[in-house]
Amino acid sequence: MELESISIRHADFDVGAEVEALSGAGTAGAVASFVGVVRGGGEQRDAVLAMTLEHYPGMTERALADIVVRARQRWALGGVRIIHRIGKLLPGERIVFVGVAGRHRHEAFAACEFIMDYLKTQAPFWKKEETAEGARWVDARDSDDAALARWQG
Amino acid sequence: MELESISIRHADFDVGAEVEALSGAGTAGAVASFVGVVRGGGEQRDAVLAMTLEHYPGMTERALADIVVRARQRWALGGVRIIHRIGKLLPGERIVFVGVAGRHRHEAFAACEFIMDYLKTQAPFWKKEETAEGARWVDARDSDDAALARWQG
Amino acid sequence: MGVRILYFASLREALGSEGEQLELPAGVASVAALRTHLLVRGDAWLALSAPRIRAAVNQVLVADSATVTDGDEVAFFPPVTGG
Amino acid sequence: MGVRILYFASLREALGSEGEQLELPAGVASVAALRTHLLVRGDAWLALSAPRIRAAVNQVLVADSATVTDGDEVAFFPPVTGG
Repeated sequence: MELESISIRHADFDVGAEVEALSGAGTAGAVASFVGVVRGGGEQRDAVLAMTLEHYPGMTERALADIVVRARQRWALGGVRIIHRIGKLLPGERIVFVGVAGRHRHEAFAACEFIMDYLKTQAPFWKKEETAEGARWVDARDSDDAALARWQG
Repeated sequence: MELESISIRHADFDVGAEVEALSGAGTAGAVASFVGVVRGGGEQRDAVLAMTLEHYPGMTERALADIVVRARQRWALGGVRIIHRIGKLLPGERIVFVGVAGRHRHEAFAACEFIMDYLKTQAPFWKKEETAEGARWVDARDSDDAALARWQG
Repeated sequence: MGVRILYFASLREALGSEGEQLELPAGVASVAALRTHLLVRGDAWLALSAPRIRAAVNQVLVADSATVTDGDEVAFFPPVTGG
Repeated sequence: MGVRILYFASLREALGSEGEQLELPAGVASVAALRTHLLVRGDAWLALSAPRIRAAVNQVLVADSATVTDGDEVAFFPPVTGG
């Protein structure tokens, strides 16, 4: 099994197959993973009807690879797998998968959250939401910067 | 979708289907999950050849339900799903699944790790390992008590 | 009074018993007293006195000072190792 | 010297451009100088001066003081919102 996989793509992914790939070698006792999903489907006038993800080809892959390097400098990890979808996505659709294998659960959890916090603030993706009132670019959130700062203290 | 599912069983589980059940409603933006796997398959004389999981029927379900209640007192969560296998398992086989859906990733991560930390120290399961040198009951680890203490400070 | 007692994992193996239905004499009304009551059965039962052996009454973890009353289910077991 | 410039997301829409190949006069040798150089094109280009607009040189996030040299790829974009 390849120790690392970073994939930017339109197509959906199979969470079970990703986790299986991370645990398959039998040396990792712990696999922590995260799946981000398009929220929406509410009744409000500004409910999200669809979302379009744009990215910066080339830099995205570099940024994600760099984030994994940083994670490996902090924790002894097994496999790491990252998938981020681009293009148009509907409410309920998966956007992102981050899975981390480790010998112990605390390392796997910490590294998975670390990668998500860096991805949210460092990887060049941008979301545009479509609503009944029109389209709007999603604003960056201060809470994401605060989450990142936890690792930099 | 049922908001909560706690299952103790011999049969394996489908990680993809579990995560799908947690994200299906489309209101949760974040699903954090954990899969524990039987380590082993090494070359050492004391490498684990198989593991048998015993539990205390009735108390196990109560303890897990109580852990979920505690998690919901701390964080606003969507669905929570816990599966723990019992009986004989081989290296590489999945033992446990904990999945938590939330509106935001930090809640989902924290609650998932909280539930694992409590499960490890409060839910009545016991592991017995088979090696080429014989069978032995697994000792509780101080690091698990330390992990639990983080939430009780 | 009568209680149902259960033993698990390494303790079950050490005692050679999964559990028993037991009539307790007056005065044996706490987990601590029940341990002492069982210990006099012989050397194998010393396993029950190890401080790491935990107790649950009616499927809830308790301290040794916990009360035991008629009809209770009392379980003894080593520290848990699931997950 | 020549640089390749890229614009993304809301900035791309505000400028009506995905990017351009540009010959820079002598003296325009930093990200800050490049911003100023582009700003004089007109009101629409004020979008580029917002402090929240970030820059990357050769696909690495940089501060405004970063050097720009011949052949560089310089990208401008708003704060990222992936994940």
